[in-house]
Amino acid sequence: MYLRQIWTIAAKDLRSEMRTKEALNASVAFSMVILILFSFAFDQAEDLKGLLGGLLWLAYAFAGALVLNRSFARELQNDCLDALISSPAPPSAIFLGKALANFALLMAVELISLGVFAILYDVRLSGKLGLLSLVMLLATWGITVIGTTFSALTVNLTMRELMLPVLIYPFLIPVLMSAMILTTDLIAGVPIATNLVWLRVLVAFDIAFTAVTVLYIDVVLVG
Amino acid sequence: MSLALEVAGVYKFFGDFPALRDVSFKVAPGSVVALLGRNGAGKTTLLRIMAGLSQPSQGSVKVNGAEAREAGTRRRIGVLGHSISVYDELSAHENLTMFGSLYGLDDAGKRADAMLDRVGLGRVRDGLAREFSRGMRQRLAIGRAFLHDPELLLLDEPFTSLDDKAIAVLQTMLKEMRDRGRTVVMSTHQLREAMELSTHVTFIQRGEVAYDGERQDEMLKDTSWLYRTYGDN
Amino acid sequence: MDPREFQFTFYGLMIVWLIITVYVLSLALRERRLRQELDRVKRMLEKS
Amino acid sequence: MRQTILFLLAAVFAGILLWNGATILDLPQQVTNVGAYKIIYFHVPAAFTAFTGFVTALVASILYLATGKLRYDAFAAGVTEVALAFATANLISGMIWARYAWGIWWTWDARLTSMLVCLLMYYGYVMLRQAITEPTQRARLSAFMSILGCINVAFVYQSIAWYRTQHPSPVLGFREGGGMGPGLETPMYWNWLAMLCLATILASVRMRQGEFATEIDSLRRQAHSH
Repeated sequence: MYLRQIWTIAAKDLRSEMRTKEALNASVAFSMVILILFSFAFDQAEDLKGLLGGLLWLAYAFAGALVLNRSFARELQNDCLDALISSPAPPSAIFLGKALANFALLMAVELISLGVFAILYDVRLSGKLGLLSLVMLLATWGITVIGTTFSALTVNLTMRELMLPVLIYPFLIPVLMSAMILTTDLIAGVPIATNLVWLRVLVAFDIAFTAVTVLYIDVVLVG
Repeated sequence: MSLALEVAGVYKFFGDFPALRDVSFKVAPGSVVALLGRNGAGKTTLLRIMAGLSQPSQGSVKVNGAEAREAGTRRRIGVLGHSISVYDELSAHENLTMFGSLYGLDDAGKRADAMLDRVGLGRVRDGLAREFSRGMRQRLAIGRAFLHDPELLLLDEPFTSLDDKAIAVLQTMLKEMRDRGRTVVMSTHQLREAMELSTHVTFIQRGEVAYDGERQDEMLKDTSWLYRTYGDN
Repeated sequence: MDPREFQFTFYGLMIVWLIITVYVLSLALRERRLRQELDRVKRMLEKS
Repeated sequence: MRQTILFLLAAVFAGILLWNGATILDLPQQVTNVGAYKIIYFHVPAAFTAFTGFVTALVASILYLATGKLRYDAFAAGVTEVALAFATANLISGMIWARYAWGIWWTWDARLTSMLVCLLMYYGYVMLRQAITEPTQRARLSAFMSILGCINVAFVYQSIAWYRTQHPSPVLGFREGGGMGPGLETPMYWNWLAMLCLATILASVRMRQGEFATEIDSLRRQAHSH
């Protein structure tokens, strides 16, 4: 029952996003622009290799905010959030459903950007895709949990679009830092064994914030 | 016999301001209660608490003897608020199926089809809600609220913005609910429509219950009688 | 103590108290604004 | 009663500061190879006070969510804001010392960076509070954010510590590899106590203002409900 409710909400969000593709298009376009702009910023840099992971994750983090901003804002039209909360679905199921949809959308944006990134910056990904996708899955879930939580937190504010980035980026520092280090080293061919600690940070971050949010999301959604 | 709805000593504070003060009343199954009061009296706040959208600061709301925020209770409640609460990007059928499966209906698709026929949207079941006229969207919202055959229906100002056809649909469905012994609580300004349907009246003034009881004949004849008799200005 | 060291120590200590003073001033300002606001709302209540 | 306590605290604060200030002045000019070390008698206690504040705010936030009493919310808000002021004082005094000792204003070290992240995060908390007008909703949402914030501080601190650290090793003796020398630590604790007194006074003033604002809000609601 609980799983079905989560899935229903996730499917609903994905379906309405696929109808308009508003957030998706904007997000992909934005991450392209960032990737291109970076190439000018680092034009003279001798050692671009050490910057690649950071560059990729900055593009993801900035482009991701566009998707996350839409998440709960989507429910504002016609006050749909009220209908969801008054339904038997517990607030945590609503949250997880929306998080799942955001996760799928973010992953889609990231995969597209990754392809473009590999071409523009001449990065050879073959043989590294397995570990890289593990890093991407873990870090993206972290971004998703924080982003969806704050999307719910700011949904009733008039300055929603401005507040979300200000609130989420300080929270994303541990995730982005770990993901940047792991990605840079993966691209440079450093064995993962030297960086296990960062994988552990990602896992711990995901678990801690998912748990706290699922426990306390009632406080946010039910007034 | 268990009560359809029992509101006991409910307070709701916004900061220090009591929007509801010691609101208590009981509703027997099969009643249609008109929740009356001026703007800002606390009708919407009370309905939101009954619908489980908001927690009371003190006191409790019980539906069939169970707390309003329990999932099992919310399955028995249908809510129709100010706004239509349907998704513009989804089709009429998808909207209803989606809510049906949130309510745990196994035959959500079939029920959605039947409901669309009842509200007169069977022909456009695959049209997106955003392409509908205002009246059609309102009927879709009515269908959403009635879809899971609720035992208790909560309506917030249902007649205010509806068009004629939607009012007709809503009235038929409300009468049918009443005849089947289901319970309805609706807040409204439109006294006449509400009075014709209702069996009981709860009048709220500045967050307190000023009158709670059966509908009296005077209320039907003269709509401002209630305000004059029980209101303080 | 060489003068540069003295200078930096002095700046370091000053800045701590300067920031706290600024905060205290902002508290005082807010206090005044709140009182004005309270007066205004009370007058509004009396009128109605 | 409340005023008496506040005046007493103020007296204690001033007393400790004067007496302790004299002690610090008397300390030898050079104890280690780093100069201008006396800044840390204010730099470190400011950080301690800030962290005490953030932890107190966490406790108050949890208490608010458990009891629903708005006093806890006003307390959490007041303490957080005062802690922000002390955190700023800590950062800037640290920067001045770094300029003297290392010749740079800023370095990406664990403690500095965590403090900066704290500052940004709790600044977001204050912004969030300003953006919400309904006091009960504001209390719920900001309590939730305060809890998330504390968890995040732990993550940020630990990750950056693993990444790189340039900070002088902890100056307090109870931590391994730390310790400044006999008789040099005590004044720091006294200053911490003085700052805690000051912070309590400020937080209590701020808390009263918060309750005041809530009262204004409810009066306004009352005015509109008629």
